[in-house]
Amino acid sequence: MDLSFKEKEGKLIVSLKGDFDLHTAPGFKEAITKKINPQIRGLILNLDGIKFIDSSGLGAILVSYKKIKGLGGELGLLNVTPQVRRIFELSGMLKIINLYSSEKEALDNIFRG
Amino acid sequence: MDLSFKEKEGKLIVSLKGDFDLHTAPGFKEAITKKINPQIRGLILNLDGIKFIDSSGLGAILVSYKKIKGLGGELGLLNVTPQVRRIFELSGMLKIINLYSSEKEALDNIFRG
Amino acid sequence: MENKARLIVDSISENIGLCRVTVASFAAQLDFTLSELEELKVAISEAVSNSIIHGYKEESGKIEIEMGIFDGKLQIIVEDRGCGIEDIEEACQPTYTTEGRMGLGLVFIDSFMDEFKVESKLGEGTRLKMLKVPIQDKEIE
Amino acid sequence: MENKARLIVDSISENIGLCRVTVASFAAQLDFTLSELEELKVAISEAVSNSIIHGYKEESGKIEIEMGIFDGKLQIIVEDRGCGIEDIEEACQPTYTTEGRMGLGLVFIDSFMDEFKVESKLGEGTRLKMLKVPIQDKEIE
Ligand SMILES: Nc1ncnc2c1ncn2[C@@H]1O[C@H](COP(=O)(O)OP(=O)(O)O)[C@@H](O)[C@H]1O
Ligand SMILES: Nc1ncnc2c1ncn2[C@@H]1O[C@H](COP(=O)(O)OP(=O)(O)O)[C@@H](O)[C@H]1O
Repeated sequence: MDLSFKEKEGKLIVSLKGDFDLHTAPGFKEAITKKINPQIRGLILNLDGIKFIDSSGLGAILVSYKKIKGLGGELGLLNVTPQVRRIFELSGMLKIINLYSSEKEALDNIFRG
Repeated sequence: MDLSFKEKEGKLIVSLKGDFDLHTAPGFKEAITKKINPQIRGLILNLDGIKFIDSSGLGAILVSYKKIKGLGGELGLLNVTPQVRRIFELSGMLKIINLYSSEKEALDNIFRG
Repeated sequence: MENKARLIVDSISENIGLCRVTVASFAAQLDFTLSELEELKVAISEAVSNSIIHGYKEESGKIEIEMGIFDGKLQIIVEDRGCGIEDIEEACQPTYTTEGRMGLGLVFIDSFMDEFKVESKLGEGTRLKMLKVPIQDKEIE
Repeated sequence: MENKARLIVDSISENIGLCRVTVASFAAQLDFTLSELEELKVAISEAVSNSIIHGYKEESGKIEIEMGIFDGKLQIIVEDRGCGIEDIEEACQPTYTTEGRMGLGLVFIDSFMDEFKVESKLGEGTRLKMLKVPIQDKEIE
């Protein structure tokens, strides 16, 4: 899985590309831990490059959710493909995490405090 | 492998799509045998949909070459990808079979008798 | 048509993708939809991940995947010779996990496959037996 | 990193694509270029086709593919328990064939792999051992 990062309006946008599973989850968790700091109040994961995700990938996203919540921030998911969305639905995580369909929508709605 | 056929100017144009190997070669040979008749003097194989070819695929093309030659006709290959071209080169078949890069070029150059 | 294949891999996370790809390629001989093949991949991914993390606790070991096509049905068996599961019923509960994970692996397998059975013995290993039938063929029946 | 996997398939042409896909997916752990992976696929396809046509003469049998990564090198062994080859040197000659085929299979394997060895015994079977190293790593050496 490839990760790329950019910051906008104090929010960290991470684009993920590849397979998100037990093999790639540790690299994601490590990178997020390094990049997140108390200045960042919004984490936006762009998932349109994710070709595959399973419960290990979901688990890693949940970890990033807890991390940003712990700093008083919010997590949003961007460009979730139907296949990936289904896995999220089954997991119940959509009750706590919002989906957005454009970067602007995500930036406008996440942590406006 | 999927095959589709059309006739133009008395020539049979066959478009191949998929993997061309021991598994798919028999279907190709059978279809060519059915479709070729003494009225057809040119056989044009459009290979741009071929993702993979090995010596069994080459062998099947050689069979179709012999069949059309036996009827006094000619064989031409269309849109050969670099990967497939390399296999043809190694086999020495390019000494007897011509490559074309457009349907028009193939139609204009094959069996103008 | 009947067909069988078997894949045996070292128990390391590098091989999870390999297992998914191999099983999906084998399964493509039946008329599964793309979305069914995706479901199958998730099930395989969960099963193999479980063998790596829980079965072998990230120590070395072998994971065996048996693939079969019988009567138009796909049968997959994923087997490890790891620590085994003490209480299978409990393990299958949603969110039950012994490693601080999601506890959703077996739930996903159960929802994505048509039949699913766990056999396990403490100290001997775990064997997941799964069956999946293309939706097309289900409607004909 | 070391890694090993083994794929055992029924000797039917339906499984040739499966063998290619599995070996290419395993090999992708090394830094092979796309064109090197294509070469590898041709080699596997030829080896497995030979086992089906020549080794087992299209009768039933098992073909075993052993994949290994050692020292950044990919080692592949394709083995059948079919009829075996009488004269290995002759079999490796370009255009030599006993079945009215192209006689290019073993030639392709030899040109696409870095090392290639045939072991065979009449009545016992055939074992092709191949090695391939990513071009990148060759340049460093
Ligand atoms: N192959 C296995 N070997 C040993 N224990 C297992 C195996 N598979 C599952 N388990 C047990 O069942 C529990 C639930 O598994 P699962 O639903 O996949 O959730 P998770 O992997 O998130 O813990 C695991 O936490 C583990 O205790
Ligand atoms: N696995 C095998 N078992 C028995 N004979 C084999 C095997 N592989 C190759 N051979 C013999 O070697 C010959 C040359 O093989 P190859 O170069 O692949 O050409 P082809 O498959 O086109 O005949 C075959 O015709 C066959 O006689």
